[in-house]
Amino acid sequence: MLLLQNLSNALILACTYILMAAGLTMVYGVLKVLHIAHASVYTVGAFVGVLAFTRLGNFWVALAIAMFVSGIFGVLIYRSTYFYLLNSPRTVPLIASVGMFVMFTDLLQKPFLMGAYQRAFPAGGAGLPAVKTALFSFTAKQVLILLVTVILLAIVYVILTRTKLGLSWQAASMDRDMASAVGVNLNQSIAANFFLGSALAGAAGVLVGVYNNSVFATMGDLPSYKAFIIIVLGGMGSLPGAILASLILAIVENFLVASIGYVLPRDSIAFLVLILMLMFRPNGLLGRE
Amino acid sequence: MASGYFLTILTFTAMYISLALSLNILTGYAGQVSLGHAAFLGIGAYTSAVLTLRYEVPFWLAFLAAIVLTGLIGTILGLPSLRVRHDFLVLATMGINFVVVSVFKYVDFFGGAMGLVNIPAPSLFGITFRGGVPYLLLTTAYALFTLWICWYLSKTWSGLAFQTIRNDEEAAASLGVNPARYKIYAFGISAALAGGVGSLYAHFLGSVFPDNFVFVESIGMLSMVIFGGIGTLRGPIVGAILLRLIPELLRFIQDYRFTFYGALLVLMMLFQPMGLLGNDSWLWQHLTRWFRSSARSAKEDVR
Amino acid sequence: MKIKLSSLFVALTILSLILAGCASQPTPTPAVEQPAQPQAPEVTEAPAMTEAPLETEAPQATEAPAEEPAAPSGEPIKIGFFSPTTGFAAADGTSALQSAQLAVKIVNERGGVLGRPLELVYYDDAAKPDQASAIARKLIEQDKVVAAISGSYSGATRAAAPIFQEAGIPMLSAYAIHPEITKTGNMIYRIGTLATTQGRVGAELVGKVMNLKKVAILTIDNDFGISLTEGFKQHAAEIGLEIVLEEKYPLGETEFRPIIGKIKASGAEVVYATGYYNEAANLVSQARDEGLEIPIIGQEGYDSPKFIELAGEAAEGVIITTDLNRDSERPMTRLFLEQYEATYGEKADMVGASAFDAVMVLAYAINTAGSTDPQAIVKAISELKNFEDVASGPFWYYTPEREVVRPISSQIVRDGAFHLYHEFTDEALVKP
Amino acid sequence: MSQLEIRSVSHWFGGLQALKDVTFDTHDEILGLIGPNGAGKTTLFNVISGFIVPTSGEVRFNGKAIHRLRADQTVRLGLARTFQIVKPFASLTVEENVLVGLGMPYYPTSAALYQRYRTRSNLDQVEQILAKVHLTDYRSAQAAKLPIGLLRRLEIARALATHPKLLLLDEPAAGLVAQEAEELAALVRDLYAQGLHIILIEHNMRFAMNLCHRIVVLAQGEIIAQGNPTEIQNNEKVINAYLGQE
Amino acid sequence: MLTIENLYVRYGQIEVLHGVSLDVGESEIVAVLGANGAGKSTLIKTIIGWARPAKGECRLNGEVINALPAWERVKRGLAIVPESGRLFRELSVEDNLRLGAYLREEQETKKQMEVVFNLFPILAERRKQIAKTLSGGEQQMLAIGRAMMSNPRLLLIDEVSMGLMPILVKRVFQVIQELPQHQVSVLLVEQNAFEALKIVHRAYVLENGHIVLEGKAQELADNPLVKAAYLGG
Repeated sequence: MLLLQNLSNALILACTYILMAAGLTMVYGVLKVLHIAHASVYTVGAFVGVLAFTRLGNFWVALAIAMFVSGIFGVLIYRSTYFYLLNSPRTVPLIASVGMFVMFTDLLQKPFLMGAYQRAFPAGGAGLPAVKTALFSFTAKQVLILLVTVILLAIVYVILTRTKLGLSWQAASMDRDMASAVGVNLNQSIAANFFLGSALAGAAGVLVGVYNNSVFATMGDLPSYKAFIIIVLGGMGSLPGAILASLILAIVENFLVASIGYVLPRDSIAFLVLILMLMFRPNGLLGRE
Repeated sequence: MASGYFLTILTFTAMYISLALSLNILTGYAGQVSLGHAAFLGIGAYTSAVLTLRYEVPFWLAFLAAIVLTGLIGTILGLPSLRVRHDFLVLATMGINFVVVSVFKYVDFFGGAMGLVNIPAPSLFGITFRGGVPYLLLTTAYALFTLWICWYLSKTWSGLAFQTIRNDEEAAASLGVNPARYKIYAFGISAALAGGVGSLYAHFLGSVFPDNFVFVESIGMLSMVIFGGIGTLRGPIVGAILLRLIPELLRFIQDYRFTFYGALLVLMMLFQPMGLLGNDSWLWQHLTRWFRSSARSAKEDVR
Repeated sequence: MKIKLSSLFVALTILSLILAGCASQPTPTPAVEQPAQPQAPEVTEAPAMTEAPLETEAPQATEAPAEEPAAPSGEPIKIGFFSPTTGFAAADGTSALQSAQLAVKIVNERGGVLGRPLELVYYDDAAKPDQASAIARKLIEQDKVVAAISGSYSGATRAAAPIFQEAGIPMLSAYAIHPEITKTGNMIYRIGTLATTQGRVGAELVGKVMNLKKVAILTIDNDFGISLTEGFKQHAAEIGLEIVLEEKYPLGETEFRPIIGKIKASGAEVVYATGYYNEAANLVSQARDEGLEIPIIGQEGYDSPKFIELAGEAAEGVIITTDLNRDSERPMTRLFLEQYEATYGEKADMVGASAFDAVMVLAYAINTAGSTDPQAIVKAISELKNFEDVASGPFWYYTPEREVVRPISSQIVRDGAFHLYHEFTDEALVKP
Repeated sequence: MSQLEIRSVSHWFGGLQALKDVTFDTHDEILGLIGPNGAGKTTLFNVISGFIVPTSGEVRFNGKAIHRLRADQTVRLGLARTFQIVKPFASLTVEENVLVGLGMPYYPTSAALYQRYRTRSNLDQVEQILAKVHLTDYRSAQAAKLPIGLLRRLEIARALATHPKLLLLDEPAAGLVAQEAEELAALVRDLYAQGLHIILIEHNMRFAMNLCHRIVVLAQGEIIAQGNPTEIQNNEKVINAYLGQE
Repeated sequence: MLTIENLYVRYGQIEVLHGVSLDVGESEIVAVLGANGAGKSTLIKTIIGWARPAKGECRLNGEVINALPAWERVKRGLAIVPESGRLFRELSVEDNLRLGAYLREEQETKKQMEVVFNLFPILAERRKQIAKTLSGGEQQMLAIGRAMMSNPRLLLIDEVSMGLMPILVKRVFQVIQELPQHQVSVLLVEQNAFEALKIVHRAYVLENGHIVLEGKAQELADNPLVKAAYLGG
């Protein structure tokens, strides 16, 4: 029973990883840039979400606004920097990304934006019911997270596989030149990719904000590298891989803590797993050749 | 003018010059981009702190031990670089940083989260090097030593081998360079030099905590190398000086200094991706042109 | 290449020589000779100093002062302050800074110190030791502060302390609790209660006040948490508590569910959980979500309105030990809590109260000493008795180890606010 | 005795067989290795020079099995190669590029950490090698700034510096104008005259046919013909492989 | 239809094409022949827009397209079957085809897919299969099919016969031969000269970045210079 409860908690934890990593892996797939500033998008999403929620009182509207704004924010990041750095050595966009992350985190902390303090995000379960069975239970918040994650993943899945736009991203992630030679307008396609990936990060920010009932300027510190561990574990650019890696990581983390406690901080555990895997399977769990 | 404050800033700048130069061996010369250099700083700091505190080893011995031990650990931690490249190496080194820091944090021998405190100040001929001019001289001497090592290294076969690996590993191998061996050398030397800084760092502050060596510090070091001009000797020095001083100079807008710092990095990458004084940078080309033309006119004057 | 390099060598060497030359002139060593350790205050001695502040500062702050104090004039007296207002610790750093600024404002409204205005010179240290050590020297040498306050974490405070000690400038650590800080020397005092002491009080609370026996301990893995747990366990052994589970967790943890499962299985009757309000808020909400209904005992790390805001209903019934009694009718406590909210639109927290008190203690000490002489200031602090002009007071006295002795209160969250639960006044218990 | 013996070498990339049971020897000669795109020529070079361990088969050099050695080890035995797409060390000067080949095979020890490379005798040797390939005027030029023709010669110079007994040239004439190609051919003949054995992959048939003593033709991973240039030019199989069925 | 005038292309330091001029008319099949490394692929890459000319002009129906990105050229009726196919290897046959018709309406896509399936019935059988699991010949057919999906006016084909079994080469060339009936012009780059000369109308022979020979297919088939271009001598 405890086992099942741990498992269901791990599932929710995994959901909060999945959305973040899904957005990042999409972006990485097409651009092959270590987009650390993705974590800034996540924070901006959470911040916009909490603002919208306190003004409007409706979680779903707040979520939509947050996703939209973070999507636009992501596109701006792309068009203002990465767009010009696509053919540079890889350290160049990486350092630019670090620069943006430092800049945005610092800016967000200023009183006219988020301020230094944590803000509550008291959306609760957004009116959803808690689920309680004999074996496991989900709180309303957990139901909300599960539901939103599943819905968003379903939408992403449909976009990726059923629309031309999604097809164009997949094509561009495999062979950017060839994609353009079947008529894909790379500028638009990549921008749209950034929009969706960033919107997912925004949604992740909102959900984590609600789950922990707190939103703060440095909340992106952890996801900035956690998401990378996940997408590497999953094989850079692979969405199913990212989902699988999120699940595995969340379960490993939860069960290690539940069984032997914190042998190491969970991030170090994740990194150890990552280093070991890189040594033996350099292309990730579901990576392409 | 030479206040203790200014001396402190300069002391740290000297330390960071050494750090940037040592990272430059790995990233600039050998082309192995690392986001985990703070780990080596930490290993050096902890080695020296543990030896002087727990075993009452004299500072100078501990300092040497820090260099040697960090170098050895660096060679071991460099092993992933043999399997892993590019973005994956960046992430692996980032991971090494995390794991090293959590070892400091979770192993009681290293003082855990309480850190190690009351680290004695070094002394020589009865002079105690606690801060001030003596310590600045010490760190400056070490920076010069690092510079000399980097310079000398660039004249040796290893230095040449590092550059070939960065340029083209296959071509290097085809000419007899064993890339694995030289990557490990690069990791070892780079780590050893950073370990020495770690020792100086620990004895300057008098205390070390795991949080002093987190991943963000590594970002700072890599930024210095790239900002100044990767793969050159002047670049990391200038990068370390500027990026150490800029936040300090921006104290008047202290709450915004990291906004500027971040923006500066972005702009730099957009407009001068080879760094301020990299070989292809605008500034460097103008400087060398100016030097050359003034040298020429000087010659003509002589005539 | 060779030429360029050697010129660099030369330039660097010359630079360091110049600096060496300059610095060898006036090194800022204190003019006063190092005194012997301050004498332990003898309680029997007539506390003359309790009168001193009453003369210069209006004690009934909330009421209109009978007599307007003369506006301070002349050269301001500078005290240094550093705290992390950027980076991950910005929330605490900002709170500390704002509270210190509030205290300075209050002191100046009441006539300042020695008839001169008090000025706070502050820098952001981003909670980094290297920055703090530079700032310490800047404060001492450029800003020429007469005393300083650390509103920062242990690492940074610890790095700054020896510098102030060496320069002979008093430094007060507001809320950094690393035990080693005050051991640096006779110039370094602490405002917050030593964590081990607070841990001891926590054990007393559990065993003697609540009469519970089986405890699960959760330790946040930093100096704060470890010291607290150490104190708790020591006293727990003395009074016969049974520790059924002990776990550590890292700073910033948000996922406590696996641990909560273990606590439930352990048969604990109460949880003693160290940590800060953000971890605590997650801990208690998740505990209640997971159906763990036993009491949760926290300490001053929880002592922030943010805790109640973030934890919401789950915060109800949580009991903490803290120096700040929010139900206290003491004028300075009321003044601080009310003015802070009025000025900054946020409710004050414990970190802020500590920084506030640090300024108040310094102002008092300077006034009592009648000069800005560092030795006189620390002497005044060391001799302070039953000092009332602090928010988290009264400060009974300082031990020779420069740790404060005062009553410690325990607060319970009821109806979305902290209220007094029990006050510990047993000197043996609350003395570090 | 044949210098290089290639015995039943096969190699698979995933499901694709790049080399099928390739067997041939080299003697005192300039040997041409030709074949259409994707025939497996470069794969074979990679096998010989130690970049690829073949799936099966054996390569011997002067009697010593080398197919399990790494590239940097085969160099030491006297095997040097160039690349189809030139791989200069762009940030180094021409001189330094050659110095790499001169010294690196002989520094598998930690002496590399303290011994300087720029010694009088080393520079003299470089001077000689550069003279051989007519690059003396460019010794201090950065490799990144050289045109392709010079880069080809630089690659050969680097390879020569390793004191090879056998030189593998991967499309040395690609991208060269006629004049340059002729100069290159002269150089290769010259090297042969000085006692070097040479294998070259070439697409420029005029170049290969004029230069090589013997030619081995690969198609789809298999040897389809070998013989002297005239034989090859008139070989049915070769014509088919190149021009298609008539 | 397509006119190329005095085209110079360089890759970094290497100039690959030195002043190439050629043209392709309406419903015409033109081959560019030549040995490896002659610059054929570079020519194709420049026409589709993956490489930029240093000098010279590319005109499509009179419009200069030198600076257009590839997708703009596709809009104007170009399509490419690149060397070794460059399929979207992780995607299904159907998705590859759908991408080929990226700029077409859904309705047209369906119709065109039927056309392609008619040409290559095997692709219809494998429609759900992932591209990388196809055999070499099937992959080539899919590459051609994908290019056909955009209903191009001019098809660029780079080394389609490479690595194919002779029987498949015949089949593929047969398909190409029929294209002009659908008002599609073809520019074919081919190493397999004799096979190519059987189906094209005109051909150019490229050697070391220069056009050394041009003419009608039959004329060239008998010209010994063609053989020389490949085998030297």
